[in-house]
Amino acid sequence: MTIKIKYFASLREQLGRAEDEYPAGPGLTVADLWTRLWPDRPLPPNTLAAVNQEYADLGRLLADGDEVAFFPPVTGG
Amino acid sequence: MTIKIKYFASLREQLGRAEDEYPAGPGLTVADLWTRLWPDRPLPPNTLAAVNQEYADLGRLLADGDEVAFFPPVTGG
Amino acid sequence: MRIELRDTPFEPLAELARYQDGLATLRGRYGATACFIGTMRDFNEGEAVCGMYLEHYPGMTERELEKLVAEALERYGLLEALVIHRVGAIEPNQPIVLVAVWSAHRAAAFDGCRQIMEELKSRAPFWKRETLVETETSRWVARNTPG
Amino acid sequence: MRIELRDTPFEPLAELARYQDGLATLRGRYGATACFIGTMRDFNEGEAVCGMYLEHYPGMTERELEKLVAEALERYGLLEALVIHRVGAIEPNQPIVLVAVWSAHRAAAFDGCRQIMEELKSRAPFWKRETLVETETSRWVARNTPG
Repeated sequence: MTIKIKYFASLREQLGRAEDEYPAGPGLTVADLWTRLWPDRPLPPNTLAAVNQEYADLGRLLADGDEVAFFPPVTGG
Repeated sequence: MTIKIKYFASLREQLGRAEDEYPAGPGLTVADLWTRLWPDRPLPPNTLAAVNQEYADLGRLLADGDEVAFFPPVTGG
Repeated sequence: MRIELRDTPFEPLAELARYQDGLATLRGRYGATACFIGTMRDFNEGEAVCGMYLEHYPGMTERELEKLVAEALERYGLLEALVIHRVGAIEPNQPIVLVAVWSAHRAAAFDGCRQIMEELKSRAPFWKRETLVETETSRWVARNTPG
Repeated sequence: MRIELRDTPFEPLAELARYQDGLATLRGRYGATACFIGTMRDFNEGEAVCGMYLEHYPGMTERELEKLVAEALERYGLLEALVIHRVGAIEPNQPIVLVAVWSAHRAAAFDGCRQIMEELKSRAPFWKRETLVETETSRWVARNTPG
């Protein structure tokens, strides 16, 4: 009954961790999830979020078992 | 003391010849040259002309030794 | 279409030739092949660079690439597409990405190849960390420049 | 830069690999390679085609290609360019033209490669005569479509 969280690249290094878990609950959005996990750290500007490996808005409601990712702007290619 | 003329592709086939020669003379333009060579045949629309292997206007004045070419729109690539 | 991530160096032109050899049913149907190869340079933003590490998001990276390639195939009516992208440690002059598309006519091939690269640059979850020659330190590349 | 006309079939990807291997002084300087390969299809304007003959204007064709490639190199600040174009008898699925360019960044490579193809199509003196399957007759291709 949890949500799995992943961090990538510079954000992962700033946070000092690559993964987290958090209990799922009703009405929890992506933005809420960040605030619960990092109450003293506003989400860095330009941070992107994905839910279940697809880009998602910060207002997206989360469900049990979701995989949420936070990461900086992409720089591939 | 002559001008050398070349024809290419469908124009060459329509005229039934690949090359001509014509005496150089003062004030002779590319358009004049065509009319002297083919008095009964107006220059087909869209025909392109080159002088010394560079594209040229029909009003271009010709000089002794010039190589003139007439050809249809190009279709390479 | 084929999308591949590689964690070791690859030869884009050999890959392209091999993939095209397999397109037997398309023989005579495609008149245009457009391809793009991105190669690691030994400088970036005015500084000498001696190495790079490409991080990605296993699972999402492949899905996002598949989506963006499918969009280009659909939009431009392309016949086929191949994308290969490196992950892991990369050295200067090594290929980073290959995009190749096949179509009947050239406009679709040019447009489709470019759209795939632009979408890949802006959407596919890859992150470059480059090592500078002078300081022997590494830095994350902040963002891709628009094409 | 290199411009070549060939009167026998050629392998674009092998040519490209060979040419790039020779660009030793550019190693690490180019981040982008864009290429285009035009291949003979087995249909055109709705009709099955079984062969083609490509006529050209020896001398002027090379000069015009050199001019239009030099213009693209200058305009987009390209590092290198390679153009190979067939002349003579061509069969379906054989390559007609290869254009490849190298540059530091991708926008210049895409733009430069495309400009070379568009200028080649509109200016370089080549003429295609194609043989139709049904009637076994041949016809001159009237004009190139805009890209």
